[in-house]
Amino acid sequence: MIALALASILLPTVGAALIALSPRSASKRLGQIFAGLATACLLVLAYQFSVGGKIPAEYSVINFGGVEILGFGVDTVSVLVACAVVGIGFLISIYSGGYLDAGNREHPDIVRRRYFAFLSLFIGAMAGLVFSTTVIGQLVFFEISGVCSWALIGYYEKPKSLYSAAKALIITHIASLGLYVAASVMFLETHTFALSAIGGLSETAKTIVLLAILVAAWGKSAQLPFHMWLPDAMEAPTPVSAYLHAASMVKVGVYIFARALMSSNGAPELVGYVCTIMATITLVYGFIMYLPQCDMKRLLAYSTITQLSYMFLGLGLSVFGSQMAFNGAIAHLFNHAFAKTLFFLVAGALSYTTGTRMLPLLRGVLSKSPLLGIAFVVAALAIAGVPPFNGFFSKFAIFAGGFEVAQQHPLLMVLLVIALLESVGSFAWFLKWVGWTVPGRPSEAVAAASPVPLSMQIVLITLIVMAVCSSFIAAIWLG
Amino acid sequence: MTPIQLLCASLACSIVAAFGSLLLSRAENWAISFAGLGGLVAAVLGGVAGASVLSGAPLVLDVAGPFSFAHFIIRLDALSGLMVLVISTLAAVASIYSFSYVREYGGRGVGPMGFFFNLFVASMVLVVVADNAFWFLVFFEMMSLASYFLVIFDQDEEAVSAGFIYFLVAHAGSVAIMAGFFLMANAAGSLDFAAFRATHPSALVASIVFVLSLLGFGAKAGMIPLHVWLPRAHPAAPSHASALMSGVMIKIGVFGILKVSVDLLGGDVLWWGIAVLALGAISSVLGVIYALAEHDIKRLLAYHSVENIGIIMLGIGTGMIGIATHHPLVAMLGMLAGLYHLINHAIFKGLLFLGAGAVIFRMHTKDMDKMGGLARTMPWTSACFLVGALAISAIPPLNGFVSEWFTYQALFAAALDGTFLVQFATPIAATALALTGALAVMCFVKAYGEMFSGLPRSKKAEQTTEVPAPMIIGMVLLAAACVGLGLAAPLVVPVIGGIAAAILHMPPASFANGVMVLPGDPAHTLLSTPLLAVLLVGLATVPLAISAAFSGSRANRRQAAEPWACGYLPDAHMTVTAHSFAQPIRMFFAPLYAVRRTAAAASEGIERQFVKLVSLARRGEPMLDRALVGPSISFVGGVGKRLQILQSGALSTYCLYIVAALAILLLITLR
Amino acid sequence: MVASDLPPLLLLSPLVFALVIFAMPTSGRSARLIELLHLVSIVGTLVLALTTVGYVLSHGTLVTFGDWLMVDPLAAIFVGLIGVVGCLTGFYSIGYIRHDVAHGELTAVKQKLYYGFFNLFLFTMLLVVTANNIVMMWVGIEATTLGSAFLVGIYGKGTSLEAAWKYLIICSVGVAFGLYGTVLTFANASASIDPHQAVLWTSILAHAQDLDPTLVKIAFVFVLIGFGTKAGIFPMHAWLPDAHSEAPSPVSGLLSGVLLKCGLFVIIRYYAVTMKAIGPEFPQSILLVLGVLTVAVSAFLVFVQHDFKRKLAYHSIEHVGLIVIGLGVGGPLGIAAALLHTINHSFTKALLFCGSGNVLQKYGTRDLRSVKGILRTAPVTGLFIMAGALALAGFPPFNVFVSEFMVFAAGLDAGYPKLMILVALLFTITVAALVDIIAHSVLGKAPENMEKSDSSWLSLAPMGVLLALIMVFGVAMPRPVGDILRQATGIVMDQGHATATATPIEHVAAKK
Amino acid sequence: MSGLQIVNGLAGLLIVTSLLVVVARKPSQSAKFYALQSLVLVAVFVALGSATNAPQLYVWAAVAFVTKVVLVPVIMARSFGRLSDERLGSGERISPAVTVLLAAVVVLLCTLIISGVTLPAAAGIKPALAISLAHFFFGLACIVTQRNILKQVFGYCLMENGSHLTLALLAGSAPELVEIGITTDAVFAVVIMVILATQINRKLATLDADQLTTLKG
Repeated sequence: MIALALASILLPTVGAALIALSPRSASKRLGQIFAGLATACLLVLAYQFSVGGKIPAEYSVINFGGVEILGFGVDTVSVLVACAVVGIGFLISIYSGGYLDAGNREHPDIVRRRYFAFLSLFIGAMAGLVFSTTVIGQLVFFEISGVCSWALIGYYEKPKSLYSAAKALIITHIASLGLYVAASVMFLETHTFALSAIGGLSETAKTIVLLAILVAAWGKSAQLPFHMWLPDAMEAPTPVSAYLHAASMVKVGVYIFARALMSSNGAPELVGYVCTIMATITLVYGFIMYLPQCDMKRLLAYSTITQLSYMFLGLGLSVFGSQMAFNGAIAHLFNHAFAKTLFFLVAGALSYTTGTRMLPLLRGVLSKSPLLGIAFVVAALAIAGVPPFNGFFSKFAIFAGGFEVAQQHPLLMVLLVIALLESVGSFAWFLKWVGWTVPGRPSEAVAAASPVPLSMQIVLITLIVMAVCSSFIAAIWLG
Repeated sequence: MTPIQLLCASLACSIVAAFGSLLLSRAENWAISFAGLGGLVAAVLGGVAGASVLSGAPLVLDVAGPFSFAHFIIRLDALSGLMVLVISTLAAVASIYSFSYVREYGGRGVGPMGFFFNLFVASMVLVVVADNAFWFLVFFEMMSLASYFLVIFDQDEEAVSAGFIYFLVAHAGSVAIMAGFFLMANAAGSLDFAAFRATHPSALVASIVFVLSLLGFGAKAGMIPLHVWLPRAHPAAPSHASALMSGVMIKIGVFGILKVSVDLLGGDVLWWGIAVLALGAISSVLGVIYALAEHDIKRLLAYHSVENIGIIMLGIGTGMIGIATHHPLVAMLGMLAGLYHLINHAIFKGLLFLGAGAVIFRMHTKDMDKMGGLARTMPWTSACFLVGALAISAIPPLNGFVSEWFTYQALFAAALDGTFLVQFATPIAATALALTGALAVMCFVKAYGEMFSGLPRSKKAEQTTEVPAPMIIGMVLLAAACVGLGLAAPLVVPVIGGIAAAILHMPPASFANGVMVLPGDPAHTLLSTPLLAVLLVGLATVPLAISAAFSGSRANRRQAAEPWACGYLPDAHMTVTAHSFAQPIRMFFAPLYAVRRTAAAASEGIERQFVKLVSLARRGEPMLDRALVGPSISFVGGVGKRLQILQSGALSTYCLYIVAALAILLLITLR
Repeated sequence: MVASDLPPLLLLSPLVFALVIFAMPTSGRSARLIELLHLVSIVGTLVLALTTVGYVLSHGTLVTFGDWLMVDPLAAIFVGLIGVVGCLTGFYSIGYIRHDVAHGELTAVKQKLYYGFFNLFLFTMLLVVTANNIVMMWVGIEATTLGSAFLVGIYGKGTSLEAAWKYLIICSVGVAFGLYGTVLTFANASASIDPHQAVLWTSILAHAQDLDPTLVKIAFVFVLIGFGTKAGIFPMHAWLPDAHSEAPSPVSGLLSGVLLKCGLFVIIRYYAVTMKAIGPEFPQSILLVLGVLTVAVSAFLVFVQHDFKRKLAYHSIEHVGLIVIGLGVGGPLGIAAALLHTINHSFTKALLFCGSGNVLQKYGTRDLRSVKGILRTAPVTGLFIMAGALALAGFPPFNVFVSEFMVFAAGLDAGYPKLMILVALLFTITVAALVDIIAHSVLGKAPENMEKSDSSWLSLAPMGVLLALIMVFGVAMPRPVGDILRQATGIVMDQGHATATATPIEHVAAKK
Repeated sequence: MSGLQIVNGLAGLLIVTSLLVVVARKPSQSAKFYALQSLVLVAVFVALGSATNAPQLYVWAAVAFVTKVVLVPVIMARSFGRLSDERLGSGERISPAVTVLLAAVVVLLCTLIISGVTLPAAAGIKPALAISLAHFFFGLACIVTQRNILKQVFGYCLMENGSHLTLALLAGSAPELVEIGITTDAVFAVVIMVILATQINRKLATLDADQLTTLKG
């Protein structure tokens, strides 16, 4: 199994190198092929893993002087998340093939090698991060993903996008100091970088390590006070936003924190309080910031911020002893990846066909392009948490888990109520835009839209299906 | 087949119909037929399933499902069986009706309509049979979702905005319900309703759960003040869907209140009953008053739904008072009244919506002021609508009368003995019911008169023709049901009484021909609708017979001439319009209408605050950015620029730096 | 040949070649011959250097020439560095100088002098790092100034002469302070041991406990100021941006990559003595303060600078600051981190300076505001600069990340969490600055009339090798490097080669 | 008068000669004064050698004589004569009187500092040591206060002489090879400085250090 996991990390990386070396015209195909291969590897891995009874396994890859520097671990959570991030990476590669061409109304483009090279590298880095069992490994892939994201956000090379890219990089880099601290403290206390050692730390050290990781996680997952890079990162090409800022990179934060909690053997309550309180504050802030947004992608960016807050809320609640909240957070990570990717890709398809992504200009999408209309509705409802779409199921678990532990902690009850209100609020807001955008007579921009390329259609349909199925997959997988 | 299997088959049918319709959406006629037929079969199967458990032990199906925290459990007991039966009945009729009616929507997506319609029915059925909080919520939301798409089907501004409010209120309600369920689950340690039933949470938690579910389900039921969505959403949906929404879906709200407060929580807190009673009274009175002021037929019907929900809640509330005060008679009577009215309202409101739909099918307008004289062109529709109108106006011997009569009985029974609070509340409620009944009559006199009698007030009204057979069949079936449920009350009452008893965990009461005998005073509960019918028919036919017998001699002296209208020929403009008809009432109840204005003003105020919040957010969004990122960059740049002065380019300065560094370090060292 | 001949041979080889090159006639035809000689010399130096390092690694310290020359593991690191970076920048020089000669920026005479001085410069640096005699060390340092001053001013333009002048004067003045430190140490030591031994670093270290503490302190301050000038520690750094920006790019690479480290090397030698004599507290606190100051000042200066090479020069100052912080933090981890960072920074900075050379020749300017779209006009150079900048910014999987992380960890270990976070934030500023280079110069719209053509393979090949080294050191550092780092740390800590196995250094020093 | 007193006295003479070097009008004059000073230095070495009975100091003296009294002044005199910058004027930032005062202050300060030193090797030669240090700093002051780059070269030479003296006083026992290395360095340094100064004068037509400030920031 380790071979497959390694393959899923190395294949895209090799792909990136090949893309950099081969002519521009081949970059598209190469990117898609390698992402596809990695996905295939992971699917086989997932199959073998579940057939083998889902027994977690760890493998050291690089050791030095008896200390594990880099190791990869296969367990239920990592396989699930890896399948999502790599699989979506593959979908995005396909979509990008259609999106980045001269027919794009918003950003006509010839595909530069840079795009697929960094995208491939990013996929590899994400897989690496997901499977990594050492803090150092996480830190390394964390930073690599940061660089790739920087390169991809600034892809269009406009001053604004370059500025946004630098901002994203710097802010996440500052936050990554948390991971530096965590790794250092861990190493100095235990002489190992293995995540599993967190459980053996003294209470104080554990608190420091977890809080430090939490800070890094906030940075990557765009939580207050590090959130400001994400809305600006919408300068990226839309498939990139979909992948990095919905499915994968922003999840890194949640994921590393989840991993730390998993191996912490019971985290101090302080960590739980910090995590939940900040999550709630971000939740409210993100919601308020929905209101003035007209740019669809910016709206989605804020929505991503709040959805990530739900995950942090779940993780924070799990500190108080709720396994259900933890599973909910992981499932939400998985579900949200599909739903938000779909939503971003709809935004991308809209700007591809109409040349704008300003919501006020987009009306009557359904009659012009039923697929986009349906996808829009599905994505919005999934994000808003309406069954049978996936968002509901994981949010439900988070809340259920929360109420489970809130009885003993009145403050948590308050936070949960705020979160519930927020969920109603964001539901209202998305419903409003669904009502505005999807039904009715097409607006000028929409009426003049060009058709959606086939590759993009296929990806959208796949994601619509996943937006319904993913929660069941996650639920079955996580047990 | 066991009822559970029947139910599953019914659900499967619904889903097949739904997806079939979607897949066939290119071939519209096929889609319509497939959706209708599938819906009909599903409804019949479901109806049989529901009917077969009305008097029997609960049946439970427990499937693990993918979610570890919640098993997928179906529980078919008397109450849910009743609900399934009601849903199925109306769904069957609506399916029949849809064969013709949906053609109206040709080219506008009949495939998806069939999809959502069938999904809507299936999710309603699942809501009532789900026996796990999680799945309950899932289906509750799916029900809202499916109906949301039906509401916005016209895709115009009004429909979309109505749909928005509808779905928002429903979702907010479901969140409240969810919170309540979570609190329960905490006490019970599981999300299964079976576990809920077995636990007794503390009084505070129980009350919080009750309030949350009252809010949540009340919103769904359209009880005042959570009714705002109802008069907008129901008119917007296609009529066969409106019939289901008004006829059944809002009942699920009532069902939920009943389920949570009585079935799950035991319901032995007095103020719960009083609260339900009070809200019911308010809903019924205000509902009918608002209905009076409408001239849009579907809005009018929608407000009547608010009214009737109020009436049902009066019954349920009384029943809850009975439970809390340990008066089995009151409890039983209240439940009986509530459930009976629930069924009845489903039938006649479905009928009325279908009737209205039929009219709209031909008229393409919902404005009653533009109709008139349709009785001549659309006799069947007119007749059915009349039956419905009479039923909703509680005219004996139709079904509405029976259930309202039981409601009165329950209220009086409760008023007879009990605490002061009960003795104070129930008479007021009874008065409210009386007022409601009177105004309802007036309202339907107006509605029927406006639409079907008099002269046509528009060209279209003159040119109307009767609607196609499937629609008529649907309406006739329901009209027959109205009559049947009225006349057959003695047969129906024991069944419903049995359900009420099952809810209350009491032994089924014994019933004799029209007389319900309970441990109480039988004099209060004497009712025989067949007798009433005979009397009423007699009252009408005896004078007619007399007149017929003696009129033969005068017939040939009869002259036909234009009616006298102060010298003018009567024309359509002279007819009383919906507006003018209601004018006295509007004057009389001006303060109550003012409530609506205040509410509107308040909502405007909220909207202003919201706009402020938006602009605040707009200004606030870049603020953090400006406060953190910008200053940091300019700080770094500024410091850098200042530090550049150090690098002045002058060699002697550089040498001095070295000397200074040495001096300082030496000073530190030798300190 | 015996092993003890290695160090003298190592020293002689570049010196002899330098003299031969100087002696060559200057005609058009001899240019190729001179290049060949140069090539033989640098390759020879590389081979000899690596042989020496290999010997030291397998057999331990190499002492020869009456104990005046010594290559211990600590020196071996620097010998290797000079060999590798010297060879690569020397190789890069061939293409670079050819281009300049072809464009009339340099004459044939200057070309000859360039190669001569280049080898001389290598010789002087080797002299510094192989010296055991502390006065010889000083002489070597002073000689590096003399050897490289001409290289800095080789273009003969106003600015380059000015830079050379400042470089010469300031370093001479600064290093003169170093002489005081040296003399004080010698006088101090000769009070207790034989004068002929007192001049040797090894014997001073051996008798460090007998030294007068006050004088040791004063001497350390003088040494720090004196050799710190050479190393570019704030506030003695003032010459550095001028010299590095005006020198030919390969020389800049050598200056930044190796010369600064030679200054640091001498400081490390005295640091070891001082620690042993009076304990670590005094030298470490001074180093820490200076290091943090250096990082703090240079971080801001990097940010506002628009001249490509000046920016890189300030960046070197910052990294020297980090190395000094590593030393100041102390402990096995801190010192190992500092040494590793020395190596890593050399490779990275050499790569970037070579890249800046390509850019300069392509665009004719170093002003980053007017350099755009390198990736389009010169893709390979662009790629190298991109990778180099990212490496320098401390991103994995490149090498600088590893040593930066180690310094950080060492700082936390030593109980300076706030300071370390401050430093890390300051480094974030430079991350911004480096990313800015990529964003605005490597990417962006290329000038209209510029054709797409990269530098010759002569220039690109050494850069490729450097990048490969950067990657190797980042991903899988060779085991021998880890060993030698550990041994060198042991020397600085004066624990001999018997470093306790349980210390974190064993694990971290050779991370990956 | 003991040998050491002679050493101390001669060292005092160094300050006087260095003042002459600094305040001299023309660089070529300065070169002559520098030769004179170096001669004094040689004398100090000889005196020190005889006083401490250190024969190797005679070698030092010989080497210093060849390089500092003959070689360097000749090189400087020959090349500086050709360099000129009319606009520069005297190139002083401070007047000669103040320079003298500065020298006095530096000597005083260094005496104070050295009085605190407890090195056994420095027992009898503290005044000389103080002066050598003062000499060093005075050379530094010359670099700082003189705008003429040629004077800056002299400043460097003065510093070098100061440190040379210190070396002799404190490390007279060090091997000769060391001394040769240091002297060679000094000679090469001066040579390179002269070449650079010549190039600057040729290229920029100035000798003014204040004109050399294009590189900044």
